Amino acid sequence: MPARYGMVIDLDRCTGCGNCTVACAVENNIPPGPPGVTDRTGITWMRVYEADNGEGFPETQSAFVPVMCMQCEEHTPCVSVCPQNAVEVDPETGIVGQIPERCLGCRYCMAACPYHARYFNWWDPKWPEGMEKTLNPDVSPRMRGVAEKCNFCHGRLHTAREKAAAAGNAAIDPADYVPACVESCPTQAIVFGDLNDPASEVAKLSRDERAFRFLSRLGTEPKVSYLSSRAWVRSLADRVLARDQKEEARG
Amino acid sequence: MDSQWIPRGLQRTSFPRFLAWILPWAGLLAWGLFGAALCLIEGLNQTNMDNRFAFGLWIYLDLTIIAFGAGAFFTGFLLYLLRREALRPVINSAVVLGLICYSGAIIVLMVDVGQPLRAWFTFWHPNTHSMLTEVTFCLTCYLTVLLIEYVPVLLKNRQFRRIPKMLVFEFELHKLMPILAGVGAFLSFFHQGSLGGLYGVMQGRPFAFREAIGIWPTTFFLFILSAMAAGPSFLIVTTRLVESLTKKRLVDDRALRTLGRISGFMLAGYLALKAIDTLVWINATSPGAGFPAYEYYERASFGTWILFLEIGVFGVLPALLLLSRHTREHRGWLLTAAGLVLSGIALNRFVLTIQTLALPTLTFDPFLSYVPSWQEVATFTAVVAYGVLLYSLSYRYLPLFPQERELAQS
Amino acid sequence: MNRFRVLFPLAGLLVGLTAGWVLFPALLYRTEEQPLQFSHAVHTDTGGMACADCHSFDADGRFVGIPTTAQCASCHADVMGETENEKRFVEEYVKTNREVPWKVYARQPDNAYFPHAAHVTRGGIACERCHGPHGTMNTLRPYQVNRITGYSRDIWGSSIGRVGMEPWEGMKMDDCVRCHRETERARACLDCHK
Amino acid sequence: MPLTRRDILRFAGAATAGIVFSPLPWKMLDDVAIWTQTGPWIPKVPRGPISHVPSICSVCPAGCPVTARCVAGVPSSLRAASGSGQPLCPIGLTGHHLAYHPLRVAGPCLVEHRGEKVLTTSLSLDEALRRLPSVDGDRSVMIVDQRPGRAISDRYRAFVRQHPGSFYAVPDDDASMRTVGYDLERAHTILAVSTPLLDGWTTPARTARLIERRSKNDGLRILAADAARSRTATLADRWMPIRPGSEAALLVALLHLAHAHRQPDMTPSMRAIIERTTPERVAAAIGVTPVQLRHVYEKLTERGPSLVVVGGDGSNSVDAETDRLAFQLNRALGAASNGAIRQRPAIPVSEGLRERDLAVATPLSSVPDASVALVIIDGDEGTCHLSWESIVRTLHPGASIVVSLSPVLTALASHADLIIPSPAPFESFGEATGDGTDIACRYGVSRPLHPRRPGSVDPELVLGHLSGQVIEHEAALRDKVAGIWASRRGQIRTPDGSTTNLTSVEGAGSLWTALSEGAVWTLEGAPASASVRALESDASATDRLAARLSELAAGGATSTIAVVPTTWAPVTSCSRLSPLMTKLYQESGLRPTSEVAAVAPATAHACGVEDGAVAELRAGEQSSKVKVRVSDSLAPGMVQLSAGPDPVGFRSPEPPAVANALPRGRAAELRKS
Repeated sequence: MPARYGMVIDLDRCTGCGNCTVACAVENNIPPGPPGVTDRTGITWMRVYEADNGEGFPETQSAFVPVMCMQCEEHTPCVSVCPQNAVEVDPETGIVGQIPERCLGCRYCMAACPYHARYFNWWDPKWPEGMEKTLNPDVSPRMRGVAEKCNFCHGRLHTAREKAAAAGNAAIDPADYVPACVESCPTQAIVFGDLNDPASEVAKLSRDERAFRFLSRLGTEPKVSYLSSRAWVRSLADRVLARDQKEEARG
Repeated sequence: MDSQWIPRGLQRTSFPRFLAWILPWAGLLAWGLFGAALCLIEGLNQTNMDNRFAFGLWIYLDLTIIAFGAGAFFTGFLLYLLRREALRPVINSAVVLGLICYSGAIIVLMVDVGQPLRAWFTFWHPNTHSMLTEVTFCLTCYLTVLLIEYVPVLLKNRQFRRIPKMLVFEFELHKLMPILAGVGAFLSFFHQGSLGGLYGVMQGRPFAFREAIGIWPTTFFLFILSAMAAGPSFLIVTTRLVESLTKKRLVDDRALRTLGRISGFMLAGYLALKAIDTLVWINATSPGAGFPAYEYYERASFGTWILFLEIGVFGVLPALLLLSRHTREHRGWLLTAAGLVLSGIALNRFVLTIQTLALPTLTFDPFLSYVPSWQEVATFTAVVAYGVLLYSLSYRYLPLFPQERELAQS
Repeated sequence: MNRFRVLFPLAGLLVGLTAGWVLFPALLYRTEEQPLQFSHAVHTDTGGMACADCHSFDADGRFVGIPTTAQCASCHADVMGETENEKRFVEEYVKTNREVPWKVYARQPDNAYFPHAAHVTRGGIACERCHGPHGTMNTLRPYQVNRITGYSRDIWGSSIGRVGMEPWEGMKMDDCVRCHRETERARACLDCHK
Repeated sequence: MPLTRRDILRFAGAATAGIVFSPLPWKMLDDVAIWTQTGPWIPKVPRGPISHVPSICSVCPAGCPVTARCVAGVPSSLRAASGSGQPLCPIGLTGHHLAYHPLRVAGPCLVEHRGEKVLTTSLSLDEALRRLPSVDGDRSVMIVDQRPGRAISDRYRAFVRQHPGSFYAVPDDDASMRTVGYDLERAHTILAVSTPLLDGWTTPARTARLIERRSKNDGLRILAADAARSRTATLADRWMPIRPGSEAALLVALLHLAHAHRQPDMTPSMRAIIERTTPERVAAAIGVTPVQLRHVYEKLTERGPSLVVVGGDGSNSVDAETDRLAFQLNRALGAASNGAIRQRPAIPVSEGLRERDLAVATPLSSVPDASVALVIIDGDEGTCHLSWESIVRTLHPGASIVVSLSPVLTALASHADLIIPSPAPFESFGEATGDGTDIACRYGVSRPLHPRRPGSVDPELVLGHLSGQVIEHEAALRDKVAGIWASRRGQIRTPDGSTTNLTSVEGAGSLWTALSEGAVWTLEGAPASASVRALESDASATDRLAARLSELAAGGATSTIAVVPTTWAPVTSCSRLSPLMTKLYQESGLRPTSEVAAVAPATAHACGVEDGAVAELRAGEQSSKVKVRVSDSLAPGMVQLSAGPDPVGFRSPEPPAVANALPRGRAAELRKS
């Protein structure tokens, strides 16, 4: 049976430290931002947002929400719009792959993504002199003028597959394939694995009563779920829910 | 000085005056090309677009001028296929305007994409499900059709008419016109629709997403209709503009009134469908996707007034003006109505591009604003200047308005 | 007279075709010599070695590619044979502990991912399938590099029109895809791209 | 036959047709597209054999175990050593980038200030060393060691001891606060007073364990008393907003509730202060109600062991008095006897040296004014909270020279006269001496991963030039390890998490081998005794405290706004950051840069500033340009000033200058600029 890789992120454990963002950038050869870069022009495949309950001081409550490509399973918004097949869902893994070498930079996929999880290379990639020696050989740097996004550290899946193939195995050892954000999270807030394997922790957690997915009513079946025991955090899932929650609170 | 190039029997201004008219535009074109070159050489960081405002001024401009350029295909369709002979006086002008709008749009697109040298991948590895593929194919093909349609207009120049073979060629081309008009109409129907579909298919943007009819979202059909309303109105406005600039009568009122009536009909049909579409969207599509529709209009700059302006002032009002014989036959009202139609279509394209992207989808994400950089404005200006120049040259050296001579004599 | 006029278009056609088929390929590629000459034949025939003896896999199954100087030095710590090239190798590289800047005929760009383990170890494909009779050759042929892309000519294949190519020639994506289609393997872009 | 235009046209047309029917246009199209994919402006990834090297991170003193994934011998990523259970922080994850810092100094150089610009003139090592004045009777030296406890620290101390009138200076909080460690594991209730407890104050491992315990619901309760809704306040179970600068008052009020004035070993003046500081008297000045104060005290005593942590946030540490009060409060809460606070032992000195032959560390603020001719600043990673003023005041007005050993032109290095750069992290053997809040002292060695950049000089060589006894860097570290081995105390923890007592390590050589392969030596401290010399209040300190309390009570309702500095603690412990940190600072809203001032909507309205506007923040003589961020999470009347790195590419010499200029709780004005 093909795999369906997915994630569950526990928002009650996330401290917003930023390890995932940085580890992701190191792993995936994402260049440092050039001078003048902003949170709207930078590239952070994995970005931690701060969400609050909308109340003023001192009733404000916040939560940190890591957001990356949700690897939508159905009607994947970025796949159908790409004019030249630079994006696709891998039927073997469920991972939404983006091929920067095929991309012409029309940014239609970025407009189409409800999670704003796609990033454009507004600048040429530049590392300080000598630092290109520290790049990860398993991921190719992108050029200016193309879109890119999280692919669950696909380079690591390659490594795991290669190891399996060298041993003559068809299947990889799940322990060999852990994305950088999962590996670097100090509080182990992120769990990764095969959603098709009912015994996997990720499959169990995604069915937890604390679990929810953002914008699930769009019908894109994202493969990244979130956990929280706080009702207001769960109500962030979509606007109708948030409105209902607010009305309920007002009575 | 250039008198041997000017069509026989037509009055044109002196060459120095013409030069004085085109030089400022050429200057603007040069400035715009500089801005565009910066974007191509330095990269799109020269623009104020960003990951959230992935589309900006340029896409808005493209959508708008292509809708305006619809006059070319629609007039050709009415004239050559439906035999509305009343439109013959404006057909040449319509072809030139169409050519300007479409080639302008493609020039801007080439600056807008991050990797123009790879743009041909769309033809080599097309994703047939993408509306943008449909747009690209149709735009390219239709631009070719427009270029062919432009050739007979070009061959009407005095110098070309001196070569006998050219005359034969032009005659042969004329026989082709109905076929070209047919092909052009078919292609145009599709890409006008696909441009609407571009936004309507975006599942992840409930503000723009619409239910599908067949394989196309409703915006597909709304765009076709609205473009058919805009095209004739654009012809009215440009013709009147040229007339006032040259202080000459170029087209008899009958042709323009016919255009106005067609525009009015199309607009009325469009408005009826849009009203239904909007109601379905507010009550079913958007809330079904988790977005209460009224929330879209809670932002200060994008209140419901925009919706009322688009449907009321820029929709129902001009439709009534154009459908009533009384106002239609009044030159001032006709022009006003045509102007309102164009404003309405431009506003509709603005709402679909800019407002769609400004509205956040994630609940904890802020509302964003976007102001184009000077490089974007310059590139935009370059296209406008290019259009003015091409039209000015065409007007001066080609007999764009077949009625010009008789109207001048009368 | 008229017959003579026909020659102009014919000459034009000839010039165009020559430019495209002969002149262009000659200009497009730059030829570079390898830093040292190396005889695979000596190692495989006389030495009786197999490809994998030098081009091996590491503990994680990653293909190591061209052996490092240290690996070569396990035999060639000192000059063993008589050739000038070996002497130079020992003097200039082994003794100074430098790596030989070999030019790799089969080098794919950074964005391509080719797992040797999956093809050779698991798939049982022989090295010759893609690398041809490289291992039995006595010399290293000149290395040709595309002036525009920087790719080795082996990726496109020696024939500019890609006609009459040997089965092992050509390492373009199309060539990979053809085989993958035939064997119905690997469907996603990211299977072979990184 | 004349050549006609038509002939040329036919020739050209046919030639074009010929080209179209050749590979030329099509291959060109293809090759140009490939050129856009692999052109020379796109960096190529390194190729080569991959190895995994165990080590520790020596970017900060905490020394977390790492595994470096190296390609052709150069690290491409650092990961927490699996099995160690000790995750890294973002700075550690990018520690291997520091060798390529854009502000890296290429070799010894003179530093010159031309207005805003800092110019460097390189010179040879010999020349640089010649510029150091010889140290003798009337020319004294001050060595500022910002990372005490290293092998070179021992050598510095020995040198200073041999040169009377010289100083071995350490930052003040190294001298006082860091003498006790907090056993967060043991505590069930923790009150973090203006301390980013859950945001980088300790090592990521300790923070993670707190979060883990909380998610398992083991009864851990974290209370935060913070002027702003900091991250710790966000993540804490309960947050008590206090007025900025009222930490001391809060602690005294809690001491009052703890009846600490009945303690026998307390000075009478201190007893008097505590006795009269009732919650009712100071609650308003703290910005809370007396009931809330009593409630917090109840929580602290409800389920012990309880801890009160007052570490400041690095950029703007609380002062020594507040520190002492925290110690006394912890003692009153029983933390000294139940081991929740412990006195951290010192790392044994290098072999061949004796503790009594080494100089005692002097807090930098205790070095007299205008007393030294040569200043050597070492360990320049931690300079964010060490102001240039604190150093320049010690300089002898005559010929004096300041030498920085920083490899990067940041912070103090840009003020120095001369830079003799030491190697960057992971370029030579580095050391980790332990997190200053931990109950254990530790020692770890990180091994070189990068090829060393020419031009960098080991600090041993500089000291050797002064003392006449040159020792190799690695040899100095081996001596230190031998000294540790000789103590026969503590244990070593290998990267896979297993521990061995030092007594079962066979010799100094085996210990060195273990440490250079990623093991860390640790020695836990004993419960802090009732009195810790560095934390005892003297009479003058008590007077200052009394004055401050009455000042606070008087200025309770001020019309101006008060400054709340916040920062992310790891940033202040290392001023050089990987260029990739733009991801956290500029490319996401996750960490504010140093120029962001957050205010409540009401305050913004009152000051006439808008969200995103540039405004001027003025306190007394100091003023700064700030970018306003309107936030619901702040109390009205406060401005939360972030002390992050400079927003434009980490190029500024002094990242948190704004925060240094405007201390905690200071009244300030915010104006549209």
